[in-house]
Amino acid sequence: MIMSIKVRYFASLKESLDRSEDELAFGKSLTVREVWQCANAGKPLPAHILAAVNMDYVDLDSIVQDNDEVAFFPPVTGG
Amino acid sequence: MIMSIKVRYFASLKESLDRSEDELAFGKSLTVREVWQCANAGKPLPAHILAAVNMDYVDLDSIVQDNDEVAFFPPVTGG
Amino acid sequence: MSIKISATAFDPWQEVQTYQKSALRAGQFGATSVFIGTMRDFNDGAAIQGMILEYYPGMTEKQLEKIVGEAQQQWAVLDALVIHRVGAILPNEPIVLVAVWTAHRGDAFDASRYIMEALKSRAPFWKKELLGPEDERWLVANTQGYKTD
Amino acid sequence: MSIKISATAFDPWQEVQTYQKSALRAGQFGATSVFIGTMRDFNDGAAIQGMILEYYPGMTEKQLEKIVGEAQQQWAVLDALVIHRVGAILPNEPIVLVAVWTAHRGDAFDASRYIMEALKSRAPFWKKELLGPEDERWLVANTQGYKTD
Repeated sequence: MIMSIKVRYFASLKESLDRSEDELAFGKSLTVREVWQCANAGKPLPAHILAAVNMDYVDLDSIVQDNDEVAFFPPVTGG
Repeated sequence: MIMSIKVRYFASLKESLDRSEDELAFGKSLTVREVWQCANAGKPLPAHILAAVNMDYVDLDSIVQDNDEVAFFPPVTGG
Repeated sequence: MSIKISATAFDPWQEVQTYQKSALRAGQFGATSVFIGTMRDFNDGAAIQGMILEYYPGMTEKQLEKIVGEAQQQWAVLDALVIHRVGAILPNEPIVLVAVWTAHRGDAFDASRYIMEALKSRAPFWKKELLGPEDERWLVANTQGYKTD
Repeated sequence: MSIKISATAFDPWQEVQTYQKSALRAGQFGATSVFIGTMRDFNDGAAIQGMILEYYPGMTEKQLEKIVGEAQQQWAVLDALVIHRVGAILPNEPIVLVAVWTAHRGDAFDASRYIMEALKSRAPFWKKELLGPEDERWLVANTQGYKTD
Protein backbone atom coordinates (compact mmCIF):
# COMPACT_ATOMS: atom_id res chain seq x y z
CA MET A 1 0.00 0.00 0.00
CA ILE A 2 1.17 3.51 -0.81
CA MET A 3 0.47 6.35 1.61
CA SER A 4 -0.04 9.85 0.25
CA ILE A 5 0.98 12.61 2.64
CA LYS A 6 0.76 16.33 2.17
CA VAL A 7 3.38 18.32 4.07
CA ARG A 8 2.93 22.04 4.70
CA TYR A 9 5.32 24.71 5.97
CA PHE A 10 4.53 28.14 7.38
CA ALA A 11 6.07 31.51 8.16
CA SER A 12 9.87 31.71 8.60
CA LEU A 13 10.19 27.96 8.00
CA LYS A 14 8.43 28.26 4.65
CA GLU A 15 10.77 31.10 3.71
CA SER A 16 13.92 29.29 4.73
CA LEU A 17 12.86 26.12 2.86
CA ASP A 18 11.70 28.28 -0.04
CA ARG A 19 8.50 26.27 -0.54
CA SER A 20 5.13 25.98 1.18
CA GLU A 21 4.35 22.30 0.68
CA ASP A 22 5.41 18.85 -0.46
CA GLU A 23 3.35 15.92 -1.73
CA LEU A 24 4.96 12.67 -0.61
CA ALA A 25 4.22 8.98 -1.12
CA PHE A 26 5.56 6.27 1.20
CA GLY A 27 5.43 2.48 1.19
CA LYS A 28 5.28 2.16 4.99
CA SER A 29 3.97 4.06 7.98
CA LEU A 30 6.19 6.81 9.32
CA THR A 31 6.39 9.11 12.32
CA VAL A 32 6.05 12.86 11.92
CA ARG A 33 9.82 13.16 12.45
CA GLU A 34 10.47 10.67 9.66
CA VAL A 35 8.16 12.61 7.35
CA TRP A 36 10.34 15.66 7.92
CA GLN A 37 13.48 13.65 7.17
CA CYS A 38 12.04 12.25 3.91
CA ALA A 39 10.90 15.68 2.76
CA ASN A 40 14.06 17.49 3.84
CA ALA A 41 16.86 15.01 3.33
CA GLY A 42 19.88 15.91 5.41
CA LYS A 43 18.28 18.99 7.05
CA PRO A 44 17.85 18.52 10.80
CA LEU A 45 14.51 19.54 12.27
CA PRO A 46 14.92 23.11 13.51
CA ALA A 47 14.78 23.62 17.28
CA HIS A 48 11.40 24.68 18.75
CA ILE A 49 9.55 23.56 15.62
CA LEU A 50 5.88 22.66 16.08
CA ALA A 51 4.06 19.92 14.21
CA ALA A 52 0.39 19.28 13.43
CA VAL A 53 -1.42 16.41 11.76
CA ASN A 54 -4.82 17.21 10.26
CA MET A 55 -4.74 20.58 12.04
CA ASP A 56 -4.19 19.20 15.54
CA TYR A 57 -0.92 19.53 17.41
CA VAL A 58 1.03 16.26 17.64
CA ASP A 59 4.39 15.27 18.95
CA LEU A 60 7.12 14.29 16.56
CA ASP A 61 6.86 10.58 17.32
CA SER A 62 3.20 10.18 16.40
CA ILE A 63 2.39 7.98 13.42
CA VAL A 64 1.10 9.45 10.17
CA GLN A 65 -1.82 7.85 8.28
CA ASP A 66 -2.67 7.75 4.58
CA ASN A 67 -4.00 11.11 3.31
CA ASP A 68 -2.92 12.98 6.44
CA GLU A 69 -1.90 16.59 6.19
CA VAL A 70 1.29 17.13 8.17
CA ALA A 71 2.38 20.69 9.01
CA PHE A 72 5.61 22.11 10.41
CA PHE A 73 5.91 25.64 11.70
CA PRO A 74 7.80 27.87 14.12
CA PRO A 75 6.39 28.99 17.51
CA VAL A 76 3.20 30.98 17.00
CA THR A 77 3.19 34.75 17.49
CA GLY A 78 -0.41 35.87 17.07
CA GLY A 79 -2.63 37.97 19.29
CA MET B 1 -13.71 75.73 72.04
CA ILE B 2 -16.77 74.29 70.27
CA MET B 3 -16.29 71.76 67.43
CA SER B 4 -18.83 71.66 64.60
CA ILE B 5 -19.25 68.26 63.02
CA LYS B 6 -21.47 67.26 60.12
CA VAL B 7 -22.62 63.64 60.21
CA ARG B 8 -23.98 61.94 57.08
CA TYR B 9 -25.81 58.65 56.57
CA PHE B 10 -26.32 56.69 53.36
CA ALA B 11 -28.42 53.96 51.80
CA SER B 12 -30.17 51.48 54.12
CA LEU B 13 -28.72 53.22 57.17
CA LYS B 14 -30.21 56.55 56.08
CA GLU B 15 -33.58 54.86 55.61
CA SER B 16 -33.54 53.09 58.97
CA LEU B 17 -32.51 56.32 60.80
CA ASP B 18 -35.01 58.25 58.70
CA ARG B 19 -32.62 61.14 58.11
CA SER B 20 -29.58 61.81 55.94
CA GLU B 21 -27.52 64.06 58.20
CA ASP B 22 -26.97 65.67 61.57
CA GLU B 23 -25.17 68.88 62.52
CA LEU B 24 -23.49 68.46 65.89
CA ALA B 25 -21.46 70.69 68.21
CA PHE B 26 -19.14 69.31 70.90
CA GLY B 27 -17.06 70.89 73.64
CA LYS B 28 -14.29 68.26 73.47
CA SER B 29 -12.61 66.03 70.88
CA LEU B 30 -14.36 62.74 70.15
CA THR B 31 -13.72 59.52 68.30
CA VAL B 32 -15.84 58.51 65.31
CA ARG B 33 -17.57 55.95 67.53
CA GLU B 34 -18.41 58.66 70.08
CA VAL B 35 -19.81 60.85 67.33
CA TRP B 36 -22.21 58.03 66.45
CA GLN B 37 -23.22 57.68 70.08
CA CYS B 38 -23.89 61.40 70.47
CA ALA B 39 -25.92 61.54 67.29
CA ASN B 40 -27.83 58.32 67.92
CA ALA B 41 -28.26 58.13 71.67
CA GLY B 42 -28.96 54.58 72.76
CA LYS B 43 -28.67 53.05 69.28
CA PRO B 44 -25.72 50.66 69.01
CA LEU B 45 -23.55 51.00 65.91
CA PRO B 46 -24.88 48.45 63.40
CA ALA B 47 -22.56 45.55 62.59
CA HIS B 48 -20.42 45.89 59.44
CA ILE B 49 -20.93 49.65 59.34
CA LEU B 50 -18.25 51.67 57.52
CA ALA B 51 -17.09 55.13 58.50
CA ALA B 52 -15.37 57.95 56.63
CA VAL B 53 -13.99 61.30 57.71
CA ASN B 54 -13.69 63.95 55.02
CA MET B 55 -14.35 61.25 52.39
CA ASP B 56 -11.57 58.90 53.45
CA TYR B 57 -12.19 55.61 55.21
CA VAL B 58 -11.28 55.66 58.89
CA ASP B 59 -11.61 53.25 61.75
CA LEU B 60 -14.07 53.91 64.51
CA ASP B 61 -11.43 54.96 67.03
CA SER B 62 -9.94 57.78 65.01
CA ILE B 63 -10.32 61.31 66.38
CA VAL B 64 -12.59 63.85 64.74
CA GLN B 65 -11.50 67.46 64.19
CA ASP B 66 -13.47 70.70 64.03
CA ASN B 67 -15.43 71.04 60.76
CA ASP B 68 -14.90 67.41 59.80
CA GLU B 69 -17.55 65.62 57.79
CA VAL B 70 -18.18 62.20 59.32
CA ALA B 71 -20.10 59.59 57.33
CA PHE B 72 -21.59 56.23 58.28
CA PHE B 73 -22.80 53.72 55.71
CA PRO B 74 -23.36 50.01 55.08
CA PRO B 75 -20.99 47.85 53.02
CA VAL B 76 -20.76 49.16 49.46
CA THR B 77 -22.48 47.32 46.61
CA GLY B 78 -21.50 49.15 43.41
CA GLY B 79 -20.02 47.89 40.18
CA MET C 1 -7.28 59.32 33.36
CA SER C 2 -10.96 60.08 33.57
CA ILE C 3 -13.56 59.25 36.24
CA LYS C 4 -17.21 59.95 35.54
CA ILE C 5 -20.39 59.51 37.54
CA SER C 6 -23.35 59.41 35.18
CA ALA C 7 -26.93 60.07 36.30
CA THR C 8 -28.26 59.04 32.87
CA ALA C 9 -27.78 55.96 30.68
CA PHE C 10 -24.46 55.86 28.82
CA ASP C 11 -23.25 53.92 25.78
CA PRO C 12 -20.02 52.20 26.90
CA TRP C 13 -18.80 51.50 23.35
CA GLN C 14 -19.28 55.11 22.32
CA GLU C 15 -17.63 56.38 25.50
CA VAL C 16 -14.56 54.20 25.13
CA GLN C 17 -14.10 55.10 21.45
CA THR C 18 -14.51 58.80 22.08
CA TYR C 19 -12.09 58.70 25.01
CA GLN C 20 -9.55 56.65 23.10
CA LYS C 21 -9.57 59.15 20.22
CA SER C 22 -9.18 62.13 22.51
CA ALA C 23 -6.65 60.80 25.03
CA LEU C 24 -4.47 58.13 23.38
CA ARG C 25 -1.91 58.56 20.64
CA ALA C 26 -2.45 56.20 17.69
CA GLY C 27 0.25 53.51 17.61
CA GLN C 28 1.14 53.96 21.28
CA PHE C 29 -1.06 51.34 22.89
CA GLY C 30 -0.97 47.63 22.19
CA ALA C 31 -3.60 46.39 24.62
CA THR C 32 -7.02 47.60 25.71
CA SER C 33 -9.01 45.83 28.40
CA VAL C 34 -12.63 46.83 28.84
CA PHE C 35 -14.98 45.55 31.49
CA ILE C 36 -18.67 46.41 31.44
CA GLY C 37 -21.10 45.58 34.21
CA THR C 38 -24.69 45.51 32.98
CA MET C 39 -27.92 45.33 34.93
CA ARG C 40 -29.50 41.90 34.71
CA ASP C 41 -33.23 41.29 34.94
CA PHE C 42 -32.81 38.60 37.60
CA ASN C 43 -30.67 38.18 40.72
CA ASP C 44 -30.65 35.65 43.56
CA GLY C 45 -33.67 33.90 42.06
CA ALA C 46 -35.85 37.01 41.77
CA ALA C 47 -36.93 39.00 38.71
CA ILE C 48 -35.71 42.58 38.96
CA GLN C 49 -37.73 45.50 37.55
CA GLY C 50 -35.12 48.15 38.12
CA MET C 51 -32.56 49.47 40.52
CA ILE C 52 -31.72 52.62 42.42
CA LEU C 53 -28.01 53.32 42.71
CA GLU C 54 -27.08 55.70 45.51
CA TYR C 55 -23.60 57.20 45.97
CA TYR C 56 -21.69 59.67 48.12
CA PRO C 57 -20.92 62.65 45.88
CA GLY C 58 -17.34 63.70 46.41
CA MET C 59 -16.20 60.61 48.28
CA THR C 60 -17.07 58.28 45.41
CA GLU C 61 -14.97 60.26 42.94
CA LYS C 62 -12.14 60.59 45.47
CA GLN C 63 -12.04 56.83 46.10
CA LEU C 64 -12.19 56.00 42.39
CA GLU C 65 -9.28 58.35 41.68
CA LYS C 66 -7.30 56.73 44.46
CA ILE C 67 -8.02 53.23 43.08
CA VAL C 68 -6.98 54.15 39.54
CA GLY C 69 -3.87 55.81 40.99
CA GLU C 70 -2.97 52.59 42.79
CA ALA C 71 -3.35 50.64 39.52
CA GLN C 72 -1.10 53.15 37.76
CA GLN C 73 1.57 52.63 40.41
CA GLN C 74 1.48 48.85 40.11
CA TRP C 75 1.25 48.44 36.33
CA ALA C 76 2.41 50.35 33.24
CA VAL C 77 -0.95 51.98 32.50
CA LEU C 78 -1.03 54.49 29.65
CA ASP C 79 -4.56 55.67 30.41
CA ALA C 80 -7.77 54.59 32.10
CA LEU C 81 -11.45 55.49 31.96
CA VAL C 82 -14.00 54.65 34.66
CA ILE C 83 -17.71 55.45 34.31
CA HIS C 84 -20.34 54.47 36.89
CA ARG C 85 -24.09 54.97 36.69
CA VAL C 86 -26.15 56.32 39.59
CA GLY C 87 -29.87 56.93 39.98
CA ALA C 88 -32.70 54.85 38.52
CA ILE C 89 -31.44 52.05 36.28
CA LEU C 90 -33.35 49.62 34.06
CA PRO C 91 -32.37 46.05 33.14
CA ASN C 92 -29.85 45.83 30.29
CA GLU C 93 -28.45 49.29 31.04
CA PRO C 94 -24.70 49.47 31.70
CA ILE C 95 -23.81 50.15 35.34
CA VAL C 96 -20.02 50.37 35.19
CA LEU C 97 -17.30 50.68 32.57
CA VAL C 98 -13.60 50.20 33.30
CA ALA C 99 -11.23 50.63 30.35
CA VAL C 100 -7.45 50.44 30.57
CA TRP C 101 -4.90 51.10 27.81
CA THR C 102 -1.36 49.71 28.08
CA ALA C 103 1.55 48.69 25.83
CA HIS C 104 1.32 44.99 26.76
CA ARG C 105 -1.59 42.69 27.54
CA GLY C 106 -0.61 41.58 31.04
CA ASP C 107 -0.77 45.11 32.43
CA ALA C 108 -4.17 45.72 30.81
CA PHE C 109 -5.76 42.55 32.23
CA ASP C 110 -4.22 42.97 35.68
CA ALA C 111 -4.97 46.68 36.06
CA SER C 112 -8.59 46.49 34.87
CA ARG C 113 -9.32 43.61 37.19
CA TYR C 114 -7.66 45.39 40.09
CA ILE C 115 -9.74 48.51 39.46
CA MET C 116 -12.99 46.52 39.29
CA GLU C 117 -12.28 44.56 42.47
CA ALA C 118 -11.27 47.68 44.40
CA LEU C 119 -14.31 49.55 43.09
CA LYS C 120 -16.58 46.72 44.23
CA SER C 121 -15.12 46.70 47.74
CA ARG C 122 -14.31 50.38 48.37
CA ALA C 123 -16.18 52.82 46.13
CA PRO C 124 -19.25 54.14 48.00
CA PHE C 125 -22.16 52.98 45.84
CA TRP C 126 -25.27 51.19 47.12
CA LYS C 127 -27.81 49.26 45.09
CA LYS C 128 -31.48 48.91 45.91
CA GLU C 129 -33.28 46.38 43.74
CA LEU C 130 -36.90 46.96 42.76
CA LEU C 131 -38.65 43.60 42.70
CA GLY C 132 -42.13 45.01 42.05
CA PRO C 133 -44.48 47.75 43.22
CA GLU C 134 -43.85 48.30 46.95
CA ASP C 135 -41.25 45.53 46.96
CA GLU C 136 -37.62 46.58 47.12
CA ARG C 137 -34.44 45.39 48.80
CA TRP C 138 -31.00 46.82 49.49
CA LEU C 139 -28.15 44.57 48.43
CA VAL C 140 -26.26 43.61 51.56
CA ALA C 141 -22.73 43.13 50.22
CA ASN C 142 -20.78 42.45 47.05
CA THR C 143 -19.37 38.97 46.62
CA GLN C 144 -15.78 38.17 45.82
CA GLY C 145 -16.90 36.84 42.45
CA TYR C 146 -14.18 34.37 41.45
CA LYS C 147 -13.91 30.60 41.44
CA THR C 148 -11.41 29.69 44.10
CA ASP C 149 -10.94 26.00 43.37
CA MET D 1 -19.93 31.60 19.94
CA SER D 2 -18.31 33.16 16.90
CA ILE D 3 -14.75 32.92 15.53
CA LYS D 4 -13.73 35.16 12.66
CA ILE D 5 -10.53 35.56 10.68
CA SER D 6 -10.51 38.97 9.01
CA ALA D 7 -8.30 39.81 6.04
CA THR D 8 -9.30 43.47 6.25
CA ALA D 9 -9.34 46.04 9.05
CA PHE D 10 -12.22 45.67 11.51
CA ASP D 11 -13.82 48.02 14.02
CA PRO D 12 -13.79 46.13 17.34
CA TRP D 13 -16.40 48.37 19.00
CA GLN D 14 -18.79 47.97 16.10
CA GLU D 15 -18.23 44.21 15.97
CA VAL D 16 -18.85 43.70 19.65
CA GLN D 17 -22.01 45.82 19.64
CA THR D 18 -23.41 44.08 16.57
CA TYR D 19 -22.64 40.65 17.97
CA GLN D 20 -24.10 41.50 21.37
CA LYS D 21 -27.36 42.66 19.78
CA SER D 22 -27.66 39.57 17.60
CA ALA D 23 -26.56 36.84 20.05
CA LEU D 24 -27.32 37.95 23.61
CA ARG D 25 -30.68 38.41 25.24
CA ALA D 26 -31.08 41.82 26.92
CA GLY D 27 -31.08 41.46 30.70
CA GLN D 28 -29.34 38.07 30.62
CA PHE D 29 -25.70 39.11 30.95
CA GLY D 30 -24.21 41.05 33.84
CA ALA D 31 -20.57 41.16 32.78
CA THR D 32 -18.75 41.74 29.51
CA SER D 33 -14.98 41.52 29.24
CA VAL D 34 -13.38 42.77 26.06
CA PHE D 35 -9.71 42.58 25.19
CA ILE D 36 -8.32 44.28 22.11
CA GLY D 37 -4.77 43.89 20.85
CA THR D 38 -3.71 46.77 18.64
CA MET D 39 -0.66 47.15 16.43
CA ARG D 40 1.86 49.53 17.97
CA ASP D 41 4.26 51.63 15.90
CA PHE D 42 7.28 50.47 17.93
CA ASN D 43 8.47 47.17 19.37
CA ASP D 44 11.72 46.06 20.99
CA GLY D 45 13.22 49.49 20.44
CA ALA D 46 12.47 49.67 16.70
CA ALA D 47 9.92 51.74 14.79
CA ILE D 48 7.50 49.49 12.91
CA GLN D 49 6.00 50.48 9.56
CA GLY D 50 3.60 47.59 9.27
CA MET D 51 3.15 43.90 9.77
CA ILE D 52 2.27 40.79 7.81
CA LEU D 53 0.18 38.29 9.73
CA GLU D 54 0.26 34.77 8.33
CA TYR D 55 -2.03 31.97 9.49
CA TYR D 56 -2.91 28.36 8.72
CA PRO D 57 -6.42 28.42 7.22
CA GLY D 58 -8.49 25.67 8.78
CA MET D 59 -6.16 24.88 11.66
CA THR D 60 -6.34 28.40 13.07
CA GLU D 61 -10.14 28.33 13.24
CA LYS D 62 -10.10 24.78 14.62
CA GLN D 63 -7.68 25.72 17.42
CA LEU D 64 -9.61 28.89 18.29
CA GLU D 65 -12.86 26.92 18.55
CA LYS D 66 -11.14 24.42 20.80
CA ILE D 67 -9.77 27.19 23.03
CA VAL D 68 -13.17 28.89 23.39
CA GLY D 69 -14.70 25.47 24.10
CA GLU D 70 -12.20 24.93 26.90
CA ALA D 71 -13.12 28.30 28.39
CA GLN D 72 -16.82 27.41 28.20
CA GLN D 73 -16.15 24.19 30.10
CA GLN D 74 -14.23 25.96 32.87
CA TRP D 75 -16.40 29.04 33.37
CA ALA D 76 -20.07 29.95 33.03
CA VAL D 77 -19.74 31.69 29.65
CA LEU D 78 -22.97 32.86 28.01
CA ASP D 79 -21.30 33.75 24.73
CA ALA D 80 -17.93 34.66 23.23
CA LEU D 81 -16.63 36.42 20.13
CA VAL D 82 -13.07 36.13 18.80
CA ILE D 83 -11.84 38.08 15.78
CA HIS D 84 -8.24 37.99 14.52
CA ARG D 85 -6.71 39.98 11.67
CA VAL D 86 -4.48 38.43 9.03
CA GLY D 87 -2.63 39.90 6.07
CA ALA D 88 -1.02 43.34 5.87
CA ILE D 89 -1.63 45.43 9.00
CA LEU D 90 -0.80 49.06 9.73
CA PRO D 91 0.02 50.61 13.11
CA ASN D 92 -3.03 51.45 15.21
CA GLU D 93 -5.14 48.77 13.51
CA PRO D 94 -6.72 46.18 15.80
CA ILE D 95 -5.13 42.73 15.57
CA VAL D 96 -7.29 40.69 17.92
CA LEU D 97 -10.60 41.03 19.74
CA VAL D 98 -11.75 38.66 22.50
CA ALA D 99 -15.16 39.40 24.03
CA VAL D 100 -16.86 37.25 26.67
CA TRP D 101 -20.35 37.65 28.12
CA THR D 102 -21.24 36.09 31.49
CA ALA D 103 -23.66 36.57 34.38
CA HIS D 104 -20.90 37.44 36.88
CA ARG D 105 -17.63 39.35 36.60
CA GLY D 106 -15.22 36.65 37.72
CA ASP D 107 -16.14 34.34 34.87
CA ALA D 108 -15.81 37.15 32.32
CA PHE D 109 -12.33 38.20 33.48
CA ASP D 110 -11.04 34.64 33.87
CA ALA D 111 -12.43 33.31 30.59
CA SER D 112 -11.26 36.24 28.43
CA ARG D 113 -7.78 36.05 29.88
CA TYR D 114 -7.67 32.29 29.38
CA ILE D 115 -8.72 32.65 25.74
CA MET D 116 -6.09 35.34 25.08
CA GLU D 117 -3.27 33.36 26.69
CA ALA D 118 -4.22 30.15 24.88
CA LEU D 119 -4.54 32.04 21.59
CA LYS D 120 -1.08 33.54 22.09
CA SER D 121 0.51 30.16 22.73
CA ARG D 122 -1.49 27.80 20.49
CA ALA D 123 -3.35 29.52 17.64
CA PRO D 124 -1.25 29.30 14.45
CA PHE D 125 -0.55 32.92 13.57
CA TRP D 126 2.85 34.37 12.73
CA LYS D 127 3.87 38.02 12.66
CA LYS D 128 6.49 39.54 10.41
CA GLU D 129 7.35 43.13 11.28
CA LEU D 130 8.25 45.59 8.52
CA LEU D 131 10.93 47.90 9.85
CA GLY D 132 11.53 49.72 6.57
CA PRO D 133 12.02 49.03 2.86
CA GLU D 134 13.87 45.71 2.55
CA ASP D 135 14.04 45.38 6.31
CA GLU D 136 11.72 42.87 7.93
CA ARG D 137 11.84 40.38 10.78
CA TRP D 138 9.74 37.44 11.94
CA LEU D 139 8.81 37.57 15.59
CA VAL D 140 10.45 34.59 17.27
CA ALA D 141 8.00 33.86 20.08
CA ASN D 142 5.27 35.42 22.19
CA THR D 143 6.15 36.35 25.73
CA GLN D 144 4.21 35.32 28.79
CA GLY D 145 3.28 38.92 29.36
CA TYR D 146 2.58 39.15 33.10
CA LYS D 147 4.48 40.51 36.08
CA THR D 148 5.45 37.54 38.18
CA ASP D 149 6.77 39.30 41.27
